[in-house]
Amino acid sequence: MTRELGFQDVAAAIERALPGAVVQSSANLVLVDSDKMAAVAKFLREAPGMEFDFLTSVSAVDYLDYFEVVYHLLSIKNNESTVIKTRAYSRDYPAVPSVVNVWQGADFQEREIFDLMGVIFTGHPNLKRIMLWEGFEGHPLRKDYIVVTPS
Amino acid sequence: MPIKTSPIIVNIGPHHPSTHGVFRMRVMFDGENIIDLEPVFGYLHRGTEKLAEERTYAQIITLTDRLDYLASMSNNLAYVVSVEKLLGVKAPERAMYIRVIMAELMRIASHLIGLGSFLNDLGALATPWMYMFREREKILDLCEMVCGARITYSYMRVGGVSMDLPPEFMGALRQFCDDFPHRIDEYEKLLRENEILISRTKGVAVLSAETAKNNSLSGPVLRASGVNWDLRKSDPYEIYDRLDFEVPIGQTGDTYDRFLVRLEELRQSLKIINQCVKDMPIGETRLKLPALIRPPKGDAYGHVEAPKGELGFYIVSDGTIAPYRLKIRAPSFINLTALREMTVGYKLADLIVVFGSIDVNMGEVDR
Amino acid sequence: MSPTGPNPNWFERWVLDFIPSTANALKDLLGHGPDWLAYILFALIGGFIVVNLPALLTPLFIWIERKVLARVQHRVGPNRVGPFGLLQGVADAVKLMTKEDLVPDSADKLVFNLAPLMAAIPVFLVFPVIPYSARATLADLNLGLLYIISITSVTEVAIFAAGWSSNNKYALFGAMRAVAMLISYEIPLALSLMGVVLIAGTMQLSVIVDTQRYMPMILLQPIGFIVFVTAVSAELNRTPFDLLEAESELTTGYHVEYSGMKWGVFMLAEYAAAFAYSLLIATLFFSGWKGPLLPGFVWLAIKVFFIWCVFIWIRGTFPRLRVDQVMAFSWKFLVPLSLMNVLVTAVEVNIQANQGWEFFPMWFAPINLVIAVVLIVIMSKLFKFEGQTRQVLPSRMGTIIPVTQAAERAASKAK
Amino acid sequence: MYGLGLLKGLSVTIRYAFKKPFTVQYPETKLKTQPRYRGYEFVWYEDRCTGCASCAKYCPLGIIKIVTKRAPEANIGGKYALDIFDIDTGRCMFCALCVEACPYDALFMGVNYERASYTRGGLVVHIDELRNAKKMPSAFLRPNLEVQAGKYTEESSLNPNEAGR
Amino acid sequence: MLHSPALITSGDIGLAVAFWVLAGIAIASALSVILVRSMFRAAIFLVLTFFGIAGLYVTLEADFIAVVQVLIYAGAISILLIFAVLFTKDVNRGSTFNKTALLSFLIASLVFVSMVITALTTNWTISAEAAPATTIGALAGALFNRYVLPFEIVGLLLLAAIIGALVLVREK
Amino acid sequence: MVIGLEHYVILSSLLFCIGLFGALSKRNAVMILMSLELMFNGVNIAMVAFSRYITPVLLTGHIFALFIIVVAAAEVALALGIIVALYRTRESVDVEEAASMRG
Repeated sequence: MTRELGFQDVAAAIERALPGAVVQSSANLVLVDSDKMAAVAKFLREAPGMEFDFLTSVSAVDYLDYFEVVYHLLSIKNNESTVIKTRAYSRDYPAVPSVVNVWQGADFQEREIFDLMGVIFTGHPNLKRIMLWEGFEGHPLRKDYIVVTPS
Repeated sequence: MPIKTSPIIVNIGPHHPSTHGVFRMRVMFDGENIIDLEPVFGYLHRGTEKLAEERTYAQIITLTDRLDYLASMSNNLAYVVSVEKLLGVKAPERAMYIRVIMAELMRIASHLIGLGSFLNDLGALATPWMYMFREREKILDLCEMVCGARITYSYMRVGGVSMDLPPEFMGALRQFCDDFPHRIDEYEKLLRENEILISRTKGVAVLSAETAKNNSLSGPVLRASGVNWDLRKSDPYEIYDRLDFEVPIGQTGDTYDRFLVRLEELRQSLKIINQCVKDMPIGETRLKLPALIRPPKGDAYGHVEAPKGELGFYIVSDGTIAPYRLKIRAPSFINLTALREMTVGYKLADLIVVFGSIDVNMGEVDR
Repeated sequence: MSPTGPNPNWFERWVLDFIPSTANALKDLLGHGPDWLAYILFALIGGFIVVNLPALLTPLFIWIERKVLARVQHRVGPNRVGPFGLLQGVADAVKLMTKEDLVPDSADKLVFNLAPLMAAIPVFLVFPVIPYSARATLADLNLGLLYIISITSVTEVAIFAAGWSSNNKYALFGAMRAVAMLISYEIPLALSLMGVVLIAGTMQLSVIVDTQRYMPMILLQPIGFIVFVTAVSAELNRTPFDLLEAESELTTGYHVEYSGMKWGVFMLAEYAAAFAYSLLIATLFFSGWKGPLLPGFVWLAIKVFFIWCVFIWIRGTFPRLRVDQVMAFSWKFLVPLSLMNVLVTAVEVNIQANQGWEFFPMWFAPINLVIAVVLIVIMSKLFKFEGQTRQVLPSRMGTIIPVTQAAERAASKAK
Repeated sequence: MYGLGLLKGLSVTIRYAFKKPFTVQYPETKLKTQPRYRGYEFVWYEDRCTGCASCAKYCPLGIIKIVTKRAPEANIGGKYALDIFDIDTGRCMFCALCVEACPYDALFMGVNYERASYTRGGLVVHIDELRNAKKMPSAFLRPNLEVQAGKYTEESSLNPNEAGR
Repeated sequence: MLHSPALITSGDIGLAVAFWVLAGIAIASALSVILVRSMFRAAIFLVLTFFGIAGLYVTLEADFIAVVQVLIYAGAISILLIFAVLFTKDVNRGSTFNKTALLSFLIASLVFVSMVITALTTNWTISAEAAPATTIGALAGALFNRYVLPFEIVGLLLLAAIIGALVLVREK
Repeated sequence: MVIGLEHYVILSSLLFCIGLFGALSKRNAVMILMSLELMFNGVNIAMVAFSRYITPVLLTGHIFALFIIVVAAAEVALALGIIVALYRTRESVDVEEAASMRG
């Protein structure tokens, strides 16, 4: 059974290594400062006791006030998992550092989020639309996107 | 001094016999050698995640059918497992057995198509493909018996399955389980030692365990690279912790290993089905839940080992009848991350074969 | 003149009479017209027969292929048009003729239109030299075998012309593979027949058939047979060597831009070539039209049918090789093997000549079989399909098109 | 030695060449559908329907169109009379959620599958067609029909009393 | 090639027809090779020229040479040439003349005129002997007895050429 | 009309001169190669024609033609190698550009 690491433990470990990185932590949330996300990712991948070598999934949720990017992480070696969240508060330029250099698997997922949600992953080597075509206006998965149905 | 040849860019797809749907690869060739490759997605994009935000939890089941349409039951399973995790309920025992049987049947059906198309890409002119579709047809018959549909099942429900198995199902399933091992033997005899197949696949597109993990690959592609990671073993859901089966692991991570891993998974799935048939309890198959489910506020990530890899649903609920956000972690989509790294430097013919060996489904890639 | 059988049957007599009687009838018909007119008319009639008989039999050949392939794949095959679907080929031909004939705008139109003809003509030129029965050969050339090898080698030019003139990248890939592969397989194709020619002492096909009176050549030339069949399946673009068409890779390779009857002519040429090569294999290795009781052409038809079935069977079973493996297989496996075969056969022919035996002795057959097995085993030990190694090291990131600075663009938009 | 693996493969394929093909020629022979088959024609019992429109609400695509009016001889259950009950099967995906939603067992999936049409309009099942159609309901989500549903013939149909639970 | 002896008694006329037709094909396509702008078409016309010349060999009762012409020229050399054509940047308009075109035309015409004059004025000693029915045996006899040394030398030359070509093309 | 030796000789000289013209006046190395092949073929026709009309039994001309064909094959192989080498160094097969040895 995959053991879900206690969120508070993870938060404490991150805080120990990178002070000021964790914005908020509770029993079911580890919220990381979006500016420090790349460093946190590197730490989570390499630090002993963590070794999250597998990025299961990157998701983004639009809460209208902010965008939340959710990283589901997995350590195949220790069979442990955890969830890290980070937030981008701007609606025009919601930027979160890319983790492609840490986990290559984020490549297409981040592109998809950029395409559909409009979150910009700074440092992504090839951030462009993936599902929709170049020149598409807007980001459909945002809650304020107005769907124009063809009549 | 090599001859300076101007590279050619070829668009393979979206209409190409070997892209398994509408996939496109912009490939830069130097002669027959691939210099660069860029996958292009979106030809089948239907906006499932957006659609799900406007549907009730029960209605979304019909959307999940259309992800990996070759293994709809697995998608159903992944979705209902996630919603159950969000709700904090568990399906009745018998329902879990039924779900496992259906999911494993789906794994067999999906692998049959994956292998058949892979061999078709190798140029085996539809013969193994035809043999494998013949067996898949029997699985579809079984599914029709259970839920009346052959491709888009919409069979599972949050908190169980929509209906108990019909009485004649067990007999038919047993008959299939008795017959299918001979068919697997036949596939092995037809292909496993075939010198052409071996020379085409052995040592081609070797994917190291490190690369595979780094690229977030999952499913048979990951296991063929030698990573012992199968959610049925490492994070057992439903009743997999009670079942005795093995996870086939590849040694080198080349195309031949991916082929062999799938072939062996057929046998293991059959083994699981046989155990489920033996141990199947009698009882309820569906929890009494309200017709319109309103999960509590919060989020949950549920995942299962679908035939193509880890299929996960990340659901954010705001307490209403529809999810606030539903994110699908589609294995086919993420498995394609490594396509470029696997194929650059090989030849055109290898590209087709490697793409076939990843075994993606466009319904799931584009969602 | 071809060798005479004991008693010509009705068919043979008819064929024997046909040529002079037609010629004389034409002469009478034209009365006092010039002789060369009769000559040209006669040539036209002969040409008409030579082109149309195979062209009419080709749909039947395609039907056999589809039907047998279907049975190998555990399905039924064509069965809607005509009895047992026999008229499927006719229906397909009608369909192809009524289809729109598309020529790509950027194609080299002259070459594009010429290529199907260039592919078809050499194939039909093979049929006159094959002995269909005793004396039933339209042109019994003394160089028959060399003539067939030389005339079929022209198809490569046609295939290359088709692929190049289409101005399509897939077609060009197919054409490039054609040049590489077909030329490589010409050599084992010709070399494997050297043994047959040595034993028969001639390249005249009717005499080669005659030397197989007591024993089909396959028993004396097992290596030659294997190499020849392999090379022929490469020349015919059939799996495992169907690189030029390679549906799953190149869609259909060199004729990807062809449609309608031009495509049909390519198919006609391909299956007519299959027919011609099946006839050739029957003639060279299975004692041609010779056989007890039944008339010669019936025996030939039976043999051709079985040879064709084997081709279909192989096509229905094997995957395709990669282009470099195909080339390596020809140069490193088939060519040395056929060279050794020539050596062995030359020694045996020398023994026969020294001993003054009239015929090749039967006991060479088991010896040759053993030699064949030993040689193939040795060659398989020596020749290994190398695992493909990468040519280029992949760079970690970066794509074909310059990286879209989407983020920056979005940022500038926001400001 | 090369060729042994190839010969093995050949031995498999040749065996099939002499076996009976497994394919079925469709218009001549038809495969028997299962009792639970979710087929094309919906089966609707007007007598049992109250016009509650649960089916329309539960349909993920919203293809069921219901217009009701108060029945003249309004019975105690608050039953409505239906003016329009159209199902646009051209967009239907046969998920059977409408059947699941029906509280009175009035709507069933059908077991037929031959309803091709040249127009999209021809795919819309109208109320009259539903009224007059042969009642051959599928057993999906209606386990009580499990036995009958396998045995329909062209003529037989099921009256509403038999169909309900 | 059709063996109908009754008809070929009037061989001279048949031969004449064949000669003029084949000569026409050969000359016309040879001219096209030079004049056509597209190099690919030039190569295709070259194949046609080779075929015409093969036909001319048949009229000269040189059957073996005719077959070898088709095999070597039309089958092999033309493919090599077509392959070489693809090295040109603009294949469709690649066949251009250089500055000396006019001069070379004059030279070629002069050579042609002198050759024609020579051919017409020379008193050829035509042999009345009939050609052998099949040349292949006689050729083999001649090649392997009288001309065995040149034959071996030519073999060596071919080998040297192959090795030389390989060395030239090899990637260092 | 009787076809004599002169016909063949004139035909062969015509082909030879067409080839000569091409070889002298073409810019592209491959075209020069093709023209050379035309010249070879012209000579071959003459050889075989002489053989047919002057020494029909000895077949000397045939053997000459055979040797020419072999030499032509060797020449094409080598010329192709040279063209490839030329292409590598100059990225062009224009012979005028290749005349850089002049200075």
